[in-house]
Amino acid sequence: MKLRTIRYFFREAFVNLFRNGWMSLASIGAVASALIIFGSFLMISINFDYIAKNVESQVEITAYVEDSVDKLKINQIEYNIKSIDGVKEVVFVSKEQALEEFKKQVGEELLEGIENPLPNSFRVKVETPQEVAGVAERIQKIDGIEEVKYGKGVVEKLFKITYWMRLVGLAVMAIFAAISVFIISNTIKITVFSRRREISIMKYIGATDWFVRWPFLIEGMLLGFTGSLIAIALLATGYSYLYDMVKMNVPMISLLPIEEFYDYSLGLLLMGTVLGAFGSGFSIRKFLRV
Amino acid sequence: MKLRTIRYFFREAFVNLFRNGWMSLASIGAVASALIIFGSFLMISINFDYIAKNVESQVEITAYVEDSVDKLKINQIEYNIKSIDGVKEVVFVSKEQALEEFKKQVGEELLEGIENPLPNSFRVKVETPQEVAGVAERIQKIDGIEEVKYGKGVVEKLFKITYWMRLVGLAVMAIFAAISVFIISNTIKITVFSRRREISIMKYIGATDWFVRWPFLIEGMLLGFTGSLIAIALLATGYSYLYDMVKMNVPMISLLPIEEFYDYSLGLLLMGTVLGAFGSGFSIRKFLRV
Amino acid sequence: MQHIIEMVGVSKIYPGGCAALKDINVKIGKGEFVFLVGPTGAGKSTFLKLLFREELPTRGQIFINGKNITRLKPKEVPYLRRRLGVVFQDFRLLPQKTVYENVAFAMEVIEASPREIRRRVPKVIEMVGLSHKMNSRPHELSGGEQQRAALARALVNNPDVIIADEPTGNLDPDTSWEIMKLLDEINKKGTTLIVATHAKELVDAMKKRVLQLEDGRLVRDEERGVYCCET
Amino acid sequence: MQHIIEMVGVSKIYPGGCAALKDINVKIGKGEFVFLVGPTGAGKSTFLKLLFREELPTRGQIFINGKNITRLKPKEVPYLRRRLGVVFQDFRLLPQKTVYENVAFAMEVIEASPREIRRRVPKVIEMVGLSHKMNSRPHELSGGEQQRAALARALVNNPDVIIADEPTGNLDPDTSWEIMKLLDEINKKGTTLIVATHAKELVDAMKKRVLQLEDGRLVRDEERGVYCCET
Ligand SMILES: Nc1ncnc2c1ncn2[C@@H]1O[C@H](COP(=O)(O)OP(=O)(O)OP(=O)(O)O)[C@@H](O)[C@H]1O
Ligand SMILES: Nc1ncnc2c1ncn2[C@@H]1O[C@H](COP(=O)(O)OP(=O)(O)OP(=O)(O)O)[C@@H](O)[C@H]1O
Ligand SMILES: [Mg+2]
Ligand SMILES: [Mg+2]
Repeated sequence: MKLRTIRYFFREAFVNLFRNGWMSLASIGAVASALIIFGSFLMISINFDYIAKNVESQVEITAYVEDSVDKLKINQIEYNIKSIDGVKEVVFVSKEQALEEFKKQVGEELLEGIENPLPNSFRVKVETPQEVAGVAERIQKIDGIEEVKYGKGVVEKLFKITYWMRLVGLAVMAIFAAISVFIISNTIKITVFSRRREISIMKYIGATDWFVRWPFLIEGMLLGFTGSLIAIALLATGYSYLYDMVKMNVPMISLLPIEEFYDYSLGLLLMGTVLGAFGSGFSIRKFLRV
Repeated sequence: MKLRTIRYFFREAFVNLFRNGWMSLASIGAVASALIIFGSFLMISINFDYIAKNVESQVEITAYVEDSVDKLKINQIEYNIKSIDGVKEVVFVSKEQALEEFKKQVGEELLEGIENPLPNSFRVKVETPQEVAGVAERIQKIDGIEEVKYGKGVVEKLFKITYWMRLVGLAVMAIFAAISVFIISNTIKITVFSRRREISIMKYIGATDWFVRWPFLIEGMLLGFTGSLIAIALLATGYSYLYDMVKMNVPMISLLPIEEFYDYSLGLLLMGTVLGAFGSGFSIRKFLRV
Repeated sequence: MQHIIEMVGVSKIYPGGCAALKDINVKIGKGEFVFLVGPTGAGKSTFLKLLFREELPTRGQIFINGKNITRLKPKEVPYLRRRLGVVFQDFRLLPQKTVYENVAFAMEVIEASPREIRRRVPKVIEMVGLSHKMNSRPHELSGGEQQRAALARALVNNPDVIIADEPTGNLDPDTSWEIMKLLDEINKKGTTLIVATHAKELVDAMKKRVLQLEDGRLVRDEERGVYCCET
Repeated sequence: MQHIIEMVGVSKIYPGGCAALKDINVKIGKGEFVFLVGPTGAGKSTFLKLLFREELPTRGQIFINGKNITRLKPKEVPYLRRRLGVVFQDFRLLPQKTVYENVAFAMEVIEASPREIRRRVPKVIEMVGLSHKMNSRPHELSGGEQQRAALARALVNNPDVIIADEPTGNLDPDTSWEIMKLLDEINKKGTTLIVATHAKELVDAMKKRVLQLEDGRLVRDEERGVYCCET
């Protein structure tokens, strides 16, 4: 293929983009809408994951120390816990601290003058929340540990919920990815269809399949690219607006900061462009058979 | 208009539906996808609301009774609380019951042999969760009530969250309704565009605008109707699948049963049909000006 | 003689500047048979397009049956067109419909009864000699067959005026003659006919009124005229 | 004389059952000028469509330059078409492109250099007398102008064979004559010409080989023939 032919392809693609006026706009609109839909679900799904991680990371193990154990032994136990694989953080909570916290929880006056019944304890955070049961078991075996609690049952439930959140998020995202692909390729197919006569004429003049196809491919790419850019711009604006609103009004929920989406936008851009190009490239096929 | 003309319109609409083969399929597909998207958001938004209501309905007021108050007075207090506007349910919790529950929460052994420091109390549920502050205030004023607690601060936060859940749900739904409308009308516009020559020929033969438009309108209606039916079928299948899965695997989350969506499906069906009809009816306009 | 068509100082300048018609003044009586001749690009099709309001004149007035059609409201245009039967130079058959359906469509537009349609359509298709292609779609027809289908559609409603733009351009001389004879018969029954054509021999033989356009101007208007090679 | 086109036992039955060509055997030599005549629907366009592979024959073989084109792979078809210049009965101009761009497109297809395109295209458009409409789109042209634009596109690449399907159907006699003279000149330079036409006078005057089709059969093959009114 000659360089001038490539130049011709690009010129042709651009010229057609403008000559087809609102048809091009309609395609760009379709790409943009489809990607806004997919992008929204992507964002929701990623935020689901983020919130799930947040919740999971709050899971911790409480290891109660036997009353008989002295200061030195406690240091030793702390060291032992720390050296368990997967332990991220160990905090010692003395009898006194525990009472203070308990008083705050229950109400000071109720416990006034009662002898402190609470033991010393460690609060242990693990690296991967799913390992909590294993780590708890190993802590249990350490000499001087009376009892280990990690919300057995509740933690499993929590993991089940977060697991399902993630699974449903992914499944829904996959479905909507498919729908988006369908909407984009569908629209492009119809626009190519409405130019089938043109395509057949080109073939009758002696154009090869690829000579007809390339400008369409490039045109599709440009449509897809423009549509994706619009989608990304709208998504970014919408999300940062939502983010600020949520941050101001519902400070207890923390959404993923927008910066985390930069890589994903590149993915969306690529998706739109590739779909535009291939949508055109494939739809044209059956009209080339003349 | 004569009856036979109406018959002609319907015949013409059906014939065109089939003659345009995959173009019709493409339109149906677009309507279906758009409504699946909108329908999903509708379902999510309604479930948000449902879950929010669920959570809100768990808000309750605890009213602690002065230690000095006797059995008779307690009955009187209960009666007084019940007669407050907006109170839905009042449950008496005796000192002993309270201790039992507390023991369960904290761990039996820790509280062994301690004199019960907890007072008698009432648990009060309100009709409209948002009224909880007002009701609490009025309970406070009743003679013999020592203190009223309803998670002040936490409840407000909760309402803020549920308020935002609802608002975001609605906003997102509105946005996606708009996108769905755009996708449907966009696709139909393109298909009408690809038949612009036909439309102009009919006009040159002496057809009135409405004579040309009616078959398109009916065809659009049929397309929209079929597309909506497909969307509703897929949504129903998908949702009941999700519902069963969640019910089995994550029993603590309860989704709205599918029966609740019957009315909404009718809405979707109407939306698809009307959009199909009007999409065709409007898009045709500019091609009629010959 | 009553004038069914009257053009007064009509000019047509297309967007882009092409002056297709320049100050045309012409009267055509009821029941006349008029040939419109002239070299390619002279403005014949434009002349005809003005009559059925495909185009509006840039200047001047056009009267059909005494009514100024340049002032028609969009709503009134279909009713004008129904009184004219038009054979378009590019046929304009509906691509999705068969020959029968294309012709029937013109009757459906005027809300004719199904019985009337079933009776009349095959007769007209027979008249143009296309009975064997009744159920073919336009793209399955030869050029001449498409042209005759377009003619059948123009005839089917017995219009007051038939406007034909090169109705024999894709026909062999024999078939052209038959079509011309058919048009002549129709004309004899009282229909006004305006036929743009390049078929020199037919014009010469028919001895009808000839309007000659040249570069947008009406240069000749002759009763019982000929195609005329030199002007 | 070398045969550039040869048909052996060619029949074409369209889906639907219409037998458009029946057992055609014909040889056309390099540099010949052949008229294809016959009544409407006789199969002229079908004959031509077989040559540039718009249609495939139901039976029989077609050789162009000794190569059997019924056996071509889809990939080879464009290269066959590039050696033929075709004027289609329905013009087939690209609706979005101007006359200049339509003609230039045929050169872009064969990857001609931009300089060559800029040199050649205006010259060919001039040859068919359309210089003043170079920048008009097809829908802004009269029927005859579209036809000449289609002719210019067929000529522009100096093809071995020019196939023209009624190239004067929308032209007045004078312009038709000029176009025929132009084709004759091109033929004199060695290009083979196959022209389907209804223009009796032109055929009679040109005294070229005439192939007459009737109802799908080749009924006459005459050197220096005439259109012939009766068969
Ligand atoms: N839509 C248009 N826009 C611009 N110019 C036009 C348009 N239609 C026609 N013309 C120009 O107006 C002139 C007259 O065109 P018209 O179609 O009336 O010619 P004609 O006499 O019918 O020719 P032919 O015999 O070739 O059909 C031509 O030069 C043509 O290029
Ligand atoms: N695609 C098709 N499908 C079915 N039948 C067809 C098709 N194309 C042509 N025919 C039929 O084949 C016959 C020959 O058609 P063709 O176009 O070859 O005629 P022609 O000689 O070119 O006529 P004209 O002078 O009117 O152009 C006609 O009867 C036509 O109806
Ligand atoms: Mg014309
Ligand atoms: Mg033909």
